[in-house]
Amino acid sequence: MIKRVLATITSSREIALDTIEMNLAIPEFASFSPIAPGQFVHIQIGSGVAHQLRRPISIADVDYEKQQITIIFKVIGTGTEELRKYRVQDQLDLLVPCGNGYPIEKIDSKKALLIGGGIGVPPLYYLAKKLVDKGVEVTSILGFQTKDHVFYEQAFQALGDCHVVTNDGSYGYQGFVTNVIETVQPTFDTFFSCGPTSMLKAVTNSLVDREGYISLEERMGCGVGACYACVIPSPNEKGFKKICQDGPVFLASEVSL
Amino acid sequence: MIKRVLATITSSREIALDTIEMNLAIPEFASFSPIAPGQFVHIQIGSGVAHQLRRPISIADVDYEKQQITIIFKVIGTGTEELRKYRVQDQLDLLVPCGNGYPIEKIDSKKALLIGGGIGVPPLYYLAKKLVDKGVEVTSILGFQTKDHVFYEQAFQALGDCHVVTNDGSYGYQGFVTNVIETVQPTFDTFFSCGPTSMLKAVTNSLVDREGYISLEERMGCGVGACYACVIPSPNEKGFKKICQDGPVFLASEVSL
Amino acid sequence: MSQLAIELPGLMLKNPIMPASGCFGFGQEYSKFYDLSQLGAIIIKAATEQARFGNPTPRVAETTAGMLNAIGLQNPGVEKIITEELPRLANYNVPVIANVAGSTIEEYEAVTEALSKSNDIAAIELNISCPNVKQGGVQFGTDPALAAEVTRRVKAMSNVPVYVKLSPNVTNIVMIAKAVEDAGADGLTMINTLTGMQINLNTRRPVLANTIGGLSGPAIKPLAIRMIYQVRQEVSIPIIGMGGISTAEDVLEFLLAGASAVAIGTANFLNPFVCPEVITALPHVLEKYGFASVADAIGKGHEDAKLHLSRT
Amino acid sequence: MSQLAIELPGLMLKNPIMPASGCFGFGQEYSKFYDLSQLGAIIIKAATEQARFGNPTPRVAETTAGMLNAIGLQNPGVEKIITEELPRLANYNVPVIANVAGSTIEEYEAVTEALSKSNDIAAIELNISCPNVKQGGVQFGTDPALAAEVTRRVKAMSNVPVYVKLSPNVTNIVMIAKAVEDAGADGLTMINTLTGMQINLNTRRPVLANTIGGLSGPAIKPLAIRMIYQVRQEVSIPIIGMGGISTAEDVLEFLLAGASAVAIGTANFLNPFVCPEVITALPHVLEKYGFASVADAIGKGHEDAKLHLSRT
Ligand SMILES: Cc1cc2nc3c(=O)[nH]c(=O)nc-3n(C[C@H](O)[C@H](O)[C@H](O)COP(=O)(O)OP(=O)(O)OC[C@H]3O[C@@H](n4cnc5c(N)ncnc54)[C@H](O)[C@@H]3O)c2cc1C
Ligand SMILES: Cc1cc2nc3c(=O)[nH]c(=O)nc-3n(C[C@H](O)[C@H](O)[C@H](O)COP(=O)(O)OP(=O)(O)OC[C@H]3O[C@@H](n4cnc5c(N)ncnc54)[C@H](O)[C@@H]3O)c2cc1C
Ligand SMILES: Cc1cc2nc3c(=O)[nH]c(=O)nc-3n(C[C@H](O)[C@H](O)[C@H](O)COP(=O)(O)O)c2cc1C
Ligand SMILES: Cc1cc2nc3c(=O)[nH]c(=O)nc-3n(C[C@H](O)[C@H](O)[C@H](O)COP(=O)(O)O)c2cc1C
Ligand code: FES
Ligand code: FES
Repeated sequence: MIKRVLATITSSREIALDTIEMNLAIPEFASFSPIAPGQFVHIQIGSGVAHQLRRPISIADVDYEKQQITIIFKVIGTGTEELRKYRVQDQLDLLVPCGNGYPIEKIDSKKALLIGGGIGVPPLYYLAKKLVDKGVEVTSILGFQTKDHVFYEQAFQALGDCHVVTNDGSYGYQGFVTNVIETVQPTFDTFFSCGPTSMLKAVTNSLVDREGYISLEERMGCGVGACYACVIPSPNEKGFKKICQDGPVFLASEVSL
Repeated sequence: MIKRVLATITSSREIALDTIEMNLAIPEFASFSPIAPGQFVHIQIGSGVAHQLRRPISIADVDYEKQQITIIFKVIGTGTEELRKYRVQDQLDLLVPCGNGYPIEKIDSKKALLIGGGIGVPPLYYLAKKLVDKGVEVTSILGFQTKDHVFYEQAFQALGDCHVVTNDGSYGYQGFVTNVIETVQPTFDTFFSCGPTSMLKAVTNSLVDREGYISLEERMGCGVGACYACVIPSPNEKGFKKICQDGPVFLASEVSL
Repeated sequence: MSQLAIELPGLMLKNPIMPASGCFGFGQEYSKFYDLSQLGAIIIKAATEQARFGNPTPRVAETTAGMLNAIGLQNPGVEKIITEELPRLANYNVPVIANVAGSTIEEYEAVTEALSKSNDIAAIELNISCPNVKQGGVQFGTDPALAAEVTRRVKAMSNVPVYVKLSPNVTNIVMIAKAVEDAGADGLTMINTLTGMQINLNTRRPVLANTIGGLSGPAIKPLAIRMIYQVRQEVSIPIIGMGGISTAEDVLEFLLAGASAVAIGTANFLNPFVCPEVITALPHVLEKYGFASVADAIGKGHEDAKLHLSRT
Repeated sequence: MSQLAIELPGLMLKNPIMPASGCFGFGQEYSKFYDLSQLGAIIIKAATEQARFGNPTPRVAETTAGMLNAIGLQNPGVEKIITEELPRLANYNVPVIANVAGSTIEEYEAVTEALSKSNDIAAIELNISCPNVKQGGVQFGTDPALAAEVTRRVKAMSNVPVYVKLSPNVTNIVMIAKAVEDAGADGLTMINTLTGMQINLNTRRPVLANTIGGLSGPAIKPLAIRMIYQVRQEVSIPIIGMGGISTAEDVLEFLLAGASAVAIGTANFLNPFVCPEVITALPHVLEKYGFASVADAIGKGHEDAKLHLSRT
């Protein structure tokens, strides 16, 4: 069940260019567990006057002992710019946890391929940890704009094979994540992907016959399914899905990108 | 000349109910001196997005050594509520110094009567200090809503006779400042008054034949004379005065309340 | 309780607070946050004759102290609303107001007729901010004659009171208000969103896939207050006010302007608890400003006031 | 320099930034903050035939991300403006645009005639958001025929180009824009303020002594962008855009929507340096988003776009 909480920022640091990692202590933590990888928090910016809409940010990690979650966000506009200014001990008004994550309990997979692009990388980290916990072998392909944008490479490396690609080739492979899939030809039975829609299109096109889950992004209003801002056409009976409520994670075959 | 500066808050404390005293360190202080009593600062609230208008607050004291000014404000609405939340070391964007103060250099007075009401009291404190410096004898009559709203009584007492009156009689005299004038019958050659318009009307009516200066309040836009928000009819050639630019201090005979 | 209660045509409201159409779906999502029976009423998402998918995404954008939306009447169609959504809402002790939309007068009639067979709605909110496809897309709500015509025809079909929802995108909203009052409207709801737009500097294209969208949120509150105040002086049917409300103080301002109840839209997205929180705060705010009840405050901003037209 | 320069009828602008009418007086106050010669142009406060005191105070109120004003055309009268204010502005290397107001067409004509004798103005901004006393107070700017008539008559009197300032308080701004274009307007300025209101909960009265006032500031920016975008598609005379601008990014958004230059109003009150700061920032913003010059960006938000009418 989604709750509204005031989380306390316990750490905030820039881990790559314009990319901030924050740890947030969540009150009444027990009532949220377990949090599924792929779920997100919907964050109020400031007093909520100038910024009328919350910002959806994926849960990048969960520390059940410390009762805190990790988020990683890139500063791309006025809201994330404000968010970057928050300091340790400041409070953030969150709706948590939102959406449906990757259904790892239901998935019978031995080898997983994780494909992340830019700010789509964060949720895959918590997913990778959960998969490894389950005994799944994990290979990750992470795409970033440039060397300066790369983050969490070692963290993913610690959980399995990790290939980094940058658009300009300034670090790791050069090109797009799909180029790396072709080059590396990883073996896997299920893929999990998160990133910009253009990347997800390329990924699902190149892996069209494979079982896979993708996590989608769309501009959101409510974040809870009430406003119909975040719909995506779907071959289901209703003709559409709501990304915030039915997703953000979908079976690749479930939605029409 | 009015400048825009980022002042640093060096102290902030509640000196009476919903009444905050703040000290502000002013950069390039020398370029502003001397500041006349009755001048004000025009303060930006927050990032200036939700609050599009600055708030005018009188300069209540000036410390030339520490290069700082004192302001005292009452929390009455959203802007002053925001202002109260500022902490020591935070910065405030000010236009300073605005308006024309009490022309104490020009005034040939031996005994001054200061009459302040509520948030009209602060500028009179700096005025009292300046007058006493000049060798003028000062009597003050300060009106407040209730006992809980009283502030700076001792500070005024240290500079001369000081009579406090509260509307509900919970402290000092009961009633209005004009009642106290009648009761105390102070001797003075010039009066100086600041407070709500209704009080200024009562004061100028009861002292109609005496030389006096009053400081006016009006909702302001620019604070510098450009927007014509803060005009008051005047028997001068233009037919009006601008409170922010020609005032806020006027000869009582100069303006039509 | 009676301090907050207010009675309007077809609506016995335990308090004057209701979520605005399109900002609360059909209530199911927010029922997970709190008991919907706390609400004065619920205005559900627009219903059309057939199911509609609405506009392409992006459908929302943020503006300073406001938001733009171009959802585009997405809804499962009136029949599904009656069979699937209304029964779920009937579990709560709260009157439901159905928002009726259409592209032709005939569609408005058909939707109203279908809803009239349901026992689960207390009133209709007639959404006239829709383009009339038969008249080259001119909005029903911007032409007094057209607004009156659709009001009359829907009123004839309906067995519950009809509140007409006014569009603010007009030169003279009083004229439209009078036209629909004369045509038989039982009440007014106002205001709908103002037509706005935002351009993305990176893509050099409008942010909304639909190019234009409706502006809502605190940014539009002064426009809503002005329109309600002006309409209150010229019509006598009750007004349900909306536009940028997020606090109990805002509610009181709408009551003073002349609204008898209010709806809260955009603010639900920021704070899913905004409606019950405002309901809880309202008695204190009424008291603070010296009002015995909601009824006592309605229209109290008008006394001694007269409307000047000159400005700037 | 040529990156920012733009030429409009009667106006050789070194950059597209100018203060908006009524927000900058006659320039003297802001000349103490910076050298006015930095500005692209200056639009001075409205001129009427005789001196006017304007409305009673309070004349301004703050709203969320906006402000209301009801100054009420206070000015010393056109003759004093010509003899006292314009000569002072002539000391700066900056074109002056005179804002012309009136209560009758004859007053507009008289003000224009007087200004036409001065050599100190480069253009006229015709403020048609004034009530026409001869027609029961209906605003010139809300009726296409009246707007066209006053444009034609002023244009006939003027020896400088005439920019007509459009009121946003209309159902169809494109219709008004076309009417004044047909009537001979050399350009448009848009938008003026939206009519709004605020009620003080303590006094239970409208905050503004005038009851209603004009809403300006960031709150109205999406409405300004929408109107400029729509007008740009239907008229060919240049547009000077305004409404909530406070950053160079805002300026670019107005250029993309179709404005050829912009005016900044309310933001001057918050930051007296806003105009020169925006001028300094503009080259970087143009560059960041891939534009070689101001001219290069004008109207670039339109390509491939088409205007849909359906929404909500
Ligand atoms: C389910 C989900 C999970 C996400 N997880 C992350 C994450 O872990 N880390 C991260 O950096 N970003 C994430 N994003 C993207 C993030 O929400 C946007 O980058 C952010 O909202 C931009 O806000 P802004 O104010 O800085 O940008 P602005 O452009 O100023 O925002 C204006 C409006 O557009 C919306 N918006 C702008 N870009 C996007 C976008 N790409 N997706 C959705 N809304 C957008 C904003 O929410 C806001 O309403 C996620 C998005 C979704 C939908
Ligand atoms: C020259 C001058 C000097 C002042 N000095 C002081 C001082 O030393 N201490 C102090 O506490 N107050 C002083 N005031 C009053 C102070 O400006 C207001 O109390 C304050 O602006 C209220 O802001 P708010 O946001 O809390 O109120 P809100 O009511 O939320 O403000 C809304 C708008 O109304 C304006 N406003 C509201 N009340 C007043 C008022 N009484 N006078 C002017 N504008 C008002 C605000 O500036 C703002 O634009 C002074 C006013 C003037 C004109
Ligand atoms: C996302 C969204 C969807 C809306 N959908 C509808 C709708 O279907 N029918 C309708 O009459 N109004 C609709 N509205 C308008 C609201 O009901 C309300 O009139 C408007 O938003 C002003 O109130 P607010 O500022 O509190 O949001 C919608 C508004 C928003 C923000
Ligand atoms: C205090 C004030 C006074 C104004 N006076 C005038 C005026 O005299 N003539 C006019 O055409 N517009 C006047 N305007 C409107 C502005 O020129 C401008 O069109 C409007 O404020 C929108 O721009 P902004 O949001 O940048 O302020 C005034 C606006 C304000 C805020
Ligand atoms: S954001 Fe409101 S339905 Fe998804
Ligand atoms: S506040 Fe603008 S002229 Fe005084």
